Amino acid sequence: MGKTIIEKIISEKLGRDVKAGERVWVPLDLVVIRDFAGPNAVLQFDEVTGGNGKVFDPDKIAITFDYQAPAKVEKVANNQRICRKFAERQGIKHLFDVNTGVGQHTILEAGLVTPGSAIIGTDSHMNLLGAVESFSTGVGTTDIVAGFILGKLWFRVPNSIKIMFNGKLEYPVTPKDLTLFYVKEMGGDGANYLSVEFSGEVIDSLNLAGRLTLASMVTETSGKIGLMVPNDDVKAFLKEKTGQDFDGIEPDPDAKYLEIREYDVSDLEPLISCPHTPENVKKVREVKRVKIDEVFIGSCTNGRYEDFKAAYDYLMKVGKEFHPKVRVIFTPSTREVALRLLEEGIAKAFVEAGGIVTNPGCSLCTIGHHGVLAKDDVLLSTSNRNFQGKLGKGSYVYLCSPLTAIASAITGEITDPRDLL
Amino acid sequence: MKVKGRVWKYGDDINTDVIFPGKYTYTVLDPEEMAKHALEDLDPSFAKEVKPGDIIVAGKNFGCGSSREQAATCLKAAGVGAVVAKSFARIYYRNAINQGLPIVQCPEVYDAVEKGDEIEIDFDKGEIRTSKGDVFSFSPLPEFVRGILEDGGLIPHIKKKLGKA
Amino acid sequence: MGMTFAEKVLAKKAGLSSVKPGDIVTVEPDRAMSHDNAAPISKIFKSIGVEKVWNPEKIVIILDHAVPAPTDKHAKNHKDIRKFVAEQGIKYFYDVNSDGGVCHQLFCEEGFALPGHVIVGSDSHTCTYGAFGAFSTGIGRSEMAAVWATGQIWFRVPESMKIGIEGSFPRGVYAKDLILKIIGDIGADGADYKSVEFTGSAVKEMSISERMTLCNMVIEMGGKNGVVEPDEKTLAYLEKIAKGDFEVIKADPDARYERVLKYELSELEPVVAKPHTVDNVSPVKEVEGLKIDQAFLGTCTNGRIDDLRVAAEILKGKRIAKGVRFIVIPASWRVYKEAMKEGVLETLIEAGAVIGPPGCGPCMGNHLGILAPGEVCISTANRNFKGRMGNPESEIYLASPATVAASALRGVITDPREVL
Amino acid sequence: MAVLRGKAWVFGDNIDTDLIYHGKYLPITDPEEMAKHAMEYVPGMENFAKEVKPGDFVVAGRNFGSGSSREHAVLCLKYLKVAGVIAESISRIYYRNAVNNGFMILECPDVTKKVKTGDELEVEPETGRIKNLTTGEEFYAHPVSGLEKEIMEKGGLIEYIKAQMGR
Repeated sequence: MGKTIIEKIISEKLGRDVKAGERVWVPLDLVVIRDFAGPNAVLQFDEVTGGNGKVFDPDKIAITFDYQAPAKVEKVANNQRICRKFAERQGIKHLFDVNTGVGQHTILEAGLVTPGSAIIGTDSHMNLLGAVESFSTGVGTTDIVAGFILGKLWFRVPNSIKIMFNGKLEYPVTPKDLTLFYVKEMGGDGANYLSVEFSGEVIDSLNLAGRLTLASMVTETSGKIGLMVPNDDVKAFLKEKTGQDFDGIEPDPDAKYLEIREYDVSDLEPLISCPHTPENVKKVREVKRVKIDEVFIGSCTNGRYEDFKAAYDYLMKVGKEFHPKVRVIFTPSTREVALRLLEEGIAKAFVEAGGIVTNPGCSLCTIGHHGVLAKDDVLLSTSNRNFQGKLGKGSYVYLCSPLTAIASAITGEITDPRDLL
Repeated sequence: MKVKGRVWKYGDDINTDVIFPGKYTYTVLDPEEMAKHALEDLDPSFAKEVKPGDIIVAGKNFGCGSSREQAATCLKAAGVGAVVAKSFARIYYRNAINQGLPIVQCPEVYDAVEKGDEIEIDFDKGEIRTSKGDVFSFSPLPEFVRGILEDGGLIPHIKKKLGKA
Repeated sequence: MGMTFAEKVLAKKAGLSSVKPGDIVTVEPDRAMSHDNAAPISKIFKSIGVEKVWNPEKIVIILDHAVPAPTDKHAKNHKDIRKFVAEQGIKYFYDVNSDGGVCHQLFCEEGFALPGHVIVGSDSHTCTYGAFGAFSTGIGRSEMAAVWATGQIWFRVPESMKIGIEGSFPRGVYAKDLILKIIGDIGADGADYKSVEFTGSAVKEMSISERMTLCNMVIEMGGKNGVVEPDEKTLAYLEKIAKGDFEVIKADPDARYERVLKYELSELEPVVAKPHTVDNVSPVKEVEGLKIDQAFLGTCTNGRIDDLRVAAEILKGKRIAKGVRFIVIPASWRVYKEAMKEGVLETLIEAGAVIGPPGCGPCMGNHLGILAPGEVCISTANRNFKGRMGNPESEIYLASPATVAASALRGVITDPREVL
Repeated sequence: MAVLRGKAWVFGDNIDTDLIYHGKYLPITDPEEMAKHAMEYVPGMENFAKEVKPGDFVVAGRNFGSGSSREHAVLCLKYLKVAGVIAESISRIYYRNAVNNGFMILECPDVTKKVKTGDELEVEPETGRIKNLTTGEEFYAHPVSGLEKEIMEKGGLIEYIKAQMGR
C-alpha cells in the first residue's frame, strides 16, 4: 500500500511504516517558542521539572520574538525577558530577538527548516513550513513542555487529501487569490485534522513565497499541514540557506487519499475574504464601494520579498500615490526582507506614495503594533484572519492579495486590481 | 476657603511620570480611573489609602516634566485637598489651577510636618496651621487665579465668562 | 531700560510698550499645537459650549504619540481627532502616513516655528521652537481647550536667564552633552518659570538641529521657554518653508537678566543623566561598563538625520553587542526618507537595529520598546523619570546619540570617544 | 462511569480563538486571570465569565476553536470550571489543547439544533451519551478514543508523561 507525503515523513522519522489514523510519538527536529505563549511554556516547564530541568537538546529549540516586537507593554517586556533568561540558562543558541521578524520565516531563513523535518511551535501558522515539505504544526504550551522534556510528541497520523491546481494564474491574479479560492472551496473546517497535498501545474510553477502563502492558510481550513513537493525555486532557496541538496518527498502513486480534487484555475479572478470569517470569500468585484480606512501589507502569509515586489511593480504601473484618507502600512516579515526592500528602493517607493514601512514582525496581525483599529474602521489586509474583533472591537477586516491591497489603497475603496490596469 | 487633612509627604522633583504614568495617558480616560493610578510608581499605597481632603506636602519642583494635565486631575479626583510644596514646576502650576486643585507654595512647611500629621490651610488668610501648633504664612494666589480656583477650574471659569455656564 | 526676548515678544503681542517680569499679559497665540491629546482636548472644548474653534488655521494637530495605533483605545483616540478635524475645518492636520512624525520635529520642518511668534502646545517640549526665535511653551489640556475656544491665553512675564556659550565641541561631545551638563549644574528647577536665552559664538556655530536639542530640554530645568536668536542659518532654513509672516525679535543689549551663566565647550566631555532625574548628570566615564539591555535612538530631542548619521558612523560594518536591543526611531518621515537615501537605515539594520516608524515610540511608555523590570536602557530622549518607559523597576540613562550608539555596540555604557 | 450534569450555553459556528480568548490578553500567564476574559468578544456573551457556573457546558456549532494555537482558549474555560465543550466540529489545535489539559470535548452533529441556552444536560463523556433533561431528547456524540482518551484519563499530557516515566 502506497504512502502519502505525511505518511512518508512520519514513517521516515519513526523508522517504520505508519498509516493514517495511527497514534504515534514523533521525534522533533525543532521546538519553537515565541514571545506569545513561550513564557507560559517556560513557566510551566519550570514548574513541571521543579525549576532545574534541562531541555532535551538546546540546539533543537528556537526562540523567536515577533508577537509584540519590540514590546509595547510591561507584561510582554517581561515575558520576553523570561524567554531570554531561559535561553541563557539552557544554553539555547537559536534566540532571534526583537530585531529579526516573523518566527517561521526567520527560522526558514536561518536554515533550520528542511524537507521531512518535524517542527512544533506556539503559532497556529507554523504549518506554512509545509511549503518546504516540513511537517510543522502549531501547538499549545502543554505540547511544548512535553516537547522540551521528551524531544518527541504524540500525533494522530493525519488522513490526506490531494488538491490539484491546473492551468495558469492570469496577472493580476496572485497566489493569495488562489489561496482564498482554496479556503472558500474547503470552508473553515473542511480540512480539519487533515494533511493537504497540493500539486498540479500551478503549484509546479509557484515560487517559495507563493507556496508559503498557500500553506499558511491551510490553518484557516483547520488543516494540520499543507504540503508541496519542492520545485527548483524551493530547492535553490534551501541550498542557499542550509548548504544542502534536497530531493523532496514524492507521494506514492497508489497512496490513499480521502479525497482528490482537481481545479483549473485559469479563469480565477481576484478574490477577497469578507468579515468575519476567512471562508467568507467573494470576488473583489462583487464587493462594491466599500470605503477603507487602513491597508496592511505583511504577515506570515504575504510578508515576503516577492509579495512586496509584486505590490511595488503594480504600484509603479498604475499610479504612485495612496489615497490621503487611507493609512497604508507595510510590514516586512523579516530583517532580510526589510533590507532587500531598502536596497532595491521598494521601501522608498512605498514611503513616497504615502505609506508607512514598519519594523519586521507580526505587527498589526497579532494586535502587537502598528494600526490597531477603532470601532467601525475598515481594514484591507493581506494577512490570514478576519475574525470579529481580532484587530479591534467593532472593526471590519477584509483579506486580499497585495495587488488588491495596493489598488484599494490608491482609490480609497475596495478595488479589483484589474480595474486600474 | 479652608482645607484640613492628613499629610502625605514626598521629596523633591516629584515628576509627572510618577504622579501619573505616561503609559496611561491614552488608555485611562475617566478621572475616577485616573485616581487609581495616582502616584502609582512612587507610592503604591497612596491611591488605596488616600482620603478626601488629604494634603500632599512635597519638596521643590513638584510636577516637573510633562504637560499632562492628568497629573493634576488624578490627584483632584483622588480627593486631595491641596498640594503644598517648596516650589512647583510651571506647567503643573497652571494645570493644577486649571483643574481647580489648590496649590500652595510654602517652603517652610516641609520640615515641620511628618506623614500622617493633620494640617489646616486657610486660603483667605494665607495660613497653614500644623497639629503641633506651628503657623506658616504664604502669599495668597493672584486674584484672577483665585477666581479660576473659586469657579472650580479654568473651563467653568471660561464658561462663566462667556455666559455659557 | 532694555527688554529681554520674552519681555519684548510678550509686550509686542499684548500691545504694550513695555512689560516687566511678574506682569500678567493676555495674548493671542500665533499657533496652537496639539498631538494625540487633541481628542481629550476636543471633549473639554465641547463642554465649554462654543461651537467653532477661534481660528481653524492657527491650530496644528499632529498624531505622534502612538502611531500607527498600538491598541484599540489609541485607535479610537485617533478616530475621534479625525472627526473633530473634519467638523472644525482644521487646516493643518498630520495623520498616520509618511508626511508625519514627532509633533515638534514636524512643526519645525513644516515651517510653523517662526521667529517672534508666540506658540503654545499641549506638550511640555513645545519649548523646542525657541530654536527659531519663537516664544513657545507647553500648556495642559484644559488650557488648550480654552485657547481653542477663546484665542487667548494669560502669561506671567517670566524672569530671564542668559546662558553664554563659547568655544567648539571637542570630538565625541555634542549639544546633548552640553544641555545635560547645564541641567546637571543648575538642577531640574534651575530655570523654573524662566525664559532661557542661549547666546554666544558657539550657539551661532550650531546647526538648527543642535539648537533644537538645546531648546527642547529647557523644560527639564523648569524653564518656561528657551530661545536662540535667529540668524542667517535660521532664515535660510525658513526661506522656502515658513508658513506665514514673521518678525525677528531680539533681546535688547541692555536687557536685565536674573542670572547669567557661561560655558566653554572645549571643557566639556560626554555625560549621561542617571536614573531617575534629568539633573543627575555625571561624565560617561563614571558609569562606563554598566551593562545595558536596550539602547534607544530617537525622539524630539535627538531623532534627526545628524543624530542617525553619528550612530551609523559608529556602527558601520559592525554588529551591536549580543543581548542588546537597539531601537531607532527617526523623528519624522522626512528624516526617515533622508536616512533611507543616504543608506543610514541599511547600515543600522545591518548592525542589528530595529527601525521603527517615526513617532514618539517608547519614549513615554506607549509602545515599541517597553522595558522589563530590572532592565537598563540608554536613550537619547529627554526624560529618565522612574517608570517613564513603562516600567517603574527599570532604569534609564540619557545621553547623546554617539554615546547611545557606542553603548549599543559594546553592550555596556561606553564613552563614544573610544569608538569614533 | 462518570456522568456530568450542567446547564448549556449555546454558541454559533466558527467561534474562533479570538472570540474565546482575545489576542490582546495573550501576555497573561496566570490561568485564573485568563478565566476572567473567556468569551468576552462573542457578541452578547460579554458577561459569560461572570455568569457561567462550575459544571456548565459550552455548546457550539461547527469549527469551534478555529484560529490561533493559544492554549489560553482552553485554559480560560477550564479555570472557569466549565465541564467541557460539545461542538458540531472542533478545530484541530483546539482539540489537541483540550486533550492535553484533560478538558472534556465532544464532537456531536447537530447539537445546536437539539440544545438551547439554559437547557440542563446530562453527559456521559466515555460513551458520548447526551441527554437533554429539559426536552427529554437523548443523542450521542463521538467520544474521544485512543491515545487521546488515555491522555485525558490521566488528566492531561503532563500527567500522562509523568506516569509514563514512572514519576
